[in-house]
Amino acid sequence: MSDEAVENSEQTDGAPESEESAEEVKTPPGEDLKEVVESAFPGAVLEQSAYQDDEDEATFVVGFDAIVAVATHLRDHGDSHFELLTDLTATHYPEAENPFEVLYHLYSIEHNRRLRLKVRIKDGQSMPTVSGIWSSADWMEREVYDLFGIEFEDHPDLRRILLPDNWGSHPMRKDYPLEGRGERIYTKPTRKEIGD
Amino acid sequence: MGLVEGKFSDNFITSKVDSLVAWARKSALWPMTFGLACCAIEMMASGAARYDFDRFGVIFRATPRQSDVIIVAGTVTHKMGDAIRKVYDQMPEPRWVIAMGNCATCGGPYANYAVMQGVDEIIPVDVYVPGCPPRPESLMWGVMQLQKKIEQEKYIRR
Amino acid sequence: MDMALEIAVAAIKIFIVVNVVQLVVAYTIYVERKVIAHAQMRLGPMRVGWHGLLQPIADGLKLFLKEDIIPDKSDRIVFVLAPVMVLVPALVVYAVLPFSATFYITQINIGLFFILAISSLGVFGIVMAGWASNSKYSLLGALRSAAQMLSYEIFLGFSVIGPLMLAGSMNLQEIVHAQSDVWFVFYQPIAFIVFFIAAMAETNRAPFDLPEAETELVAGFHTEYSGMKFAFFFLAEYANMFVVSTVGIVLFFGGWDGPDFIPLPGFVWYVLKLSVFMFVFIWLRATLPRYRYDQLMRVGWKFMFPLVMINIFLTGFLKYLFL
Amino acid sequence: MVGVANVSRIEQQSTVHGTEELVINMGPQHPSTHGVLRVILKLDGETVNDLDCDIGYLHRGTEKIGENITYTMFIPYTDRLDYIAAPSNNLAWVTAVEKFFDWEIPMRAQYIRSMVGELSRIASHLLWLATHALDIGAMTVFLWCFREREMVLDLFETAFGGRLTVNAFRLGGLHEDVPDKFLQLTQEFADLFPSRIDDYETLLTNNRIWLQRTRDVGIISAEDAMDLGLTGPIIRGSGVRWDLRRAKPYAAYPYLDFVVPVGENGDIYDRYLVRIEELRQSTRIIQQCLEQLPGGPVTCKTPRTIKPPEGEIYHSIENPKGEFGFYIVSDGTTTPYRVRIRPPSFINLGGLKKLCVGQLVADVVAIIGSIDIVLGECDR
Repeated sequence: MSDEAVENSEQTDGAPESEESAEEVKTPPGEDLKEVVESAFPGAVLEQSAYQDDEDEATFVVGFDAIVAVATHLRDHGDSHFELLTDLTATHYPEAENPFEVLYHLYSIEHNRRLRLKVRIKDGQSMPTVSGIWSSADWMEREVYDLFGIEFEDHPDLRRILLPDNWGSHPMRKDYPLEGRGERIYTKPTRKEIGD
Repeated sequence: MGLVEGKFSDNFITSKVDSLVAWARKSALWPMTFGLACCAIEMMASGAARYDFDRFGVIFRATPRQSDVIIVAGTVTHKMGDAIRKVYDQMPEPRWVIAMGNCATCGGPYANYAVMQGVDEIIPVDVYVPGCPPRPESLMWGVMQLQKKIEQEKYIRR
Repeated sequence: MDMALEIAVAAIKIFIVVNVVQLVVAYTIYVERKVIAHAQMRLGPMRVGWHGLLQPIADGLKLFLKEDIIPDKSDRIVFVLAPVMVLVPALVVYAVLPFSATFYITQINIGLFFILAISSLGVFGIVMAGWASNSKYSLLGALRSAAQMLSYEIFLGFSVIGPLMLAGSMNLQEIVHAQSDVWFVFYQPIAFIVFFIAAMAETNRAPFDLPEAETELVAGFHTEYSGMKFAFFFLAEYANMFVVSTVGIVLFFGGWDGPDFIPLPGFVWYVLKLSVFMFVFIWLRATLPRYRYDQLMRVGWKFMFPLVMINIFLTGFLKYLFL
Repeated sequence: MVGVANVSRIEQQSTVHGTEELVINMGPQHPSTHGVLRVILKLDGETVNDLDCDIGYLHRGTEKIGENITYTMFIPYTDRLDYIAAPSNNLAWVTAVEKFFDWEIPMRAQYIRSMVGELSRIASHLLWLATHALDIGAMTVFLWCFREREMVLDLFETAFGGRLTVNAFRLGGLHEDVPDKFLQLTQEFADLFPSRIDDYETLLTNNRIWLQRTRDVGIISAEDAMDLGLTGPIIRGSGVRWDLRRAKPYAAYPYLDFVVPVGENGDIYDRYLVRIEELRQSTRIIQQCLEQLPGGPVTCKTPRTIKPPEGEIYHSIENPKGEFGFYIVSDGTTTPYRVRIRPPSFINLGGLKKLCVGQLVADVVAIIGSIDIVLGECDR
């Protein structure tokens, strides 16, 4: 194994894409990916941004009814090929019109680049699941449901994952206090319950 | 022990018997492998070559039925609380509890919704070992502290 | 009068054997802890007595004084009987073990057969323990144990046939006498290898300690046992080690008989050989990983069974030609 | 043996032949689940038909805490995520927060960060090897690995004062320069360690029992691994040559020469070989760091209060267990608005079902060991 490993690694070695990004300073990051999406679904990318024009921070805001189609397209299209769903999470902005942002961090091993998809939804609105596209979304969507209370339609097994089943609230929402609301104040079991 | 426990007056013979019982119990403290978080790694290190808990006759048992002391090593969450209580109830008497680390002692740095603020909310603790996580030496100190406590207990004397 | 004297002598012998041997067995546990500790660059028990010499006594006393839990949902009678069923066969076998030319409890013509028959009863205790505990880990451990011990019983039984054919007797004393020139291990190396592997499996020692595989089944069939009942299981395991080691010594290494040029009493030879056997058992535990259940069965039926059959055939053939 | 009754979703079913499947509850207190993982197994004989993971027994609300304290105060909490390789987590957090700024981190600090990061990788892989071997029953490897792990922990102690949770790095560099003794001891360790790796390999690599227990068990193809989002040594064991130290270099990795090992079949044995090779490569990196270590300051000039500009970043590094990342939303104040930890163990554990179904119950233990989870970051 090791001999082959040495050969292959020398081929894939090399400096990170510093030269390419220096040439195309003018175009915002992720423009080519936007074209990939727009070619199939015109108008699907509602907003586009990137923190400090960093290539890795390219962000698209997508409508919640388009997310499954866009994600499938991004995974399968040869120019994007995001075969890894690195992370799926959410953020709560209580003051905003659409208080929940569901975030998809995609990564392409082939092209070595990242993309962030964002979907903004209302409180109580349910999201379509992407667990049919990436199996890894299964647990991450359960976690978002557990901590934020966002439901995912057609999820194969949507239930709490980190907190006990009977917890009753969603702690990562901004209106939830850090110390909790006293969901689990432990009471000593009676002797009968112990079976003594 | 139930029949003779605490039935006899304090004299030479009973105190010798008591000290023999205490010696046996403190020399063969078998803790349960009950690692919860970071402290569990230091607990494993205590059992490994450099610190070698076996010197004190301390060997880790996997089942609560055969262990004498439960070292609660790590953060106790509310979800885990029920399981800890259940394990403690499964242990045969006499049994002791060492709360290892700040989390098991008082919640440690995690003052939030998910973490129980100290394992003594659900089970009685004999020795608290401070540290985040405690070094293996600290855990040994805790075990020796427990041995001292066992020595002072009365078994058949009133 | 003679009858009474005989009974008295036998009683004294039984008392000595059971107590001394049990003490030795208890100290085997201590030796095991020490040897494994040193294999792992540790010290092992050091604080309880000089170099931890009182450790087994403290362990035993503590277990004796421990609360004895009988789980609520268990089958009480079977649960209590199981440890007895495991320990008693292991002790009964001592009746025919020859510790030296003169010191043994009794001598019967079918000694070896007796050992095989009685020691295989132990598996009933294990199955009973697993079933009565009403715990799934215990049940799985017991089932594994039953399958393992029953199949390895067969190889153990077949592997001793080779030496038996050479000795022409099942009397353990006569088997030893038959080896006064050459130990059978030189005539029967294949039989010895199969015997040794089967013996390890019979006693549930590593790498065949599946029934009590700590990392899979917590503690296997004795998960729910505490206090003295657990100590019974523990003692029985080491007593069984003692028995199979003795059988191995008798069948393959000339028992209490040593080479003539070193004049040592038979008992000393026996103890020396036993120590070597026990050490190898412990050494293997410190070294080898554990087999998986199906692999254990495969090794047994596909490799050891044909081997031992070929051995019997060869032994018979060669004996017919040359003796 | 121990469990909370109301959680199980797997219910007993009768098959056509009237036999019942056996439902076994492993954990949360079980010797080989590496912490407080609970696995509910549905067995047919000893074959696993279905399995359900119940995690969250160590959910400590770290993300919520992160929203309430400053950027600097969060560094010790990252120690306690993947507590086996604490400096790696520190590195992930400080490099993530530094992404908000355009600080010039001094090269000496970068090299020391890489070096300590690799030391923590060694510590983590050693603990993995120890427990994995113990799960399969090889007890001696456990103690040998702990011997070397103690040496690594000693190095941490010399440099940062702590053994396990070291709080090694600060925003903008290091707290202070490492003592010379640390460099000297690290050199000694790096010289000694390769021979110790040979020792472990003597015990395991060609051991027949080890081969039988690990070869062709728990196989996962590269496609499935990507679909499940697996990262780290698992995906490399399946033959995907992908390492964030190469793909998105950070700290001093652009200047260091190392090989990213990959496996072929994606079974437990390949993952074992990959990690063993990573141990060797880590030693190589440490040697290079020691050779190339420049002088100079170890911290850049940072403001007194860390106030990143508004925005959101995602930054991840190659932890011993896989991709370990932080998604941070800053609202321009001293505390983050949202901290999201991208835990490798959590997502790798999601693949357990795929790996285990159809295998024997004894293999489940070996497979859990080969995934190399740590519940601290899995449950956060």
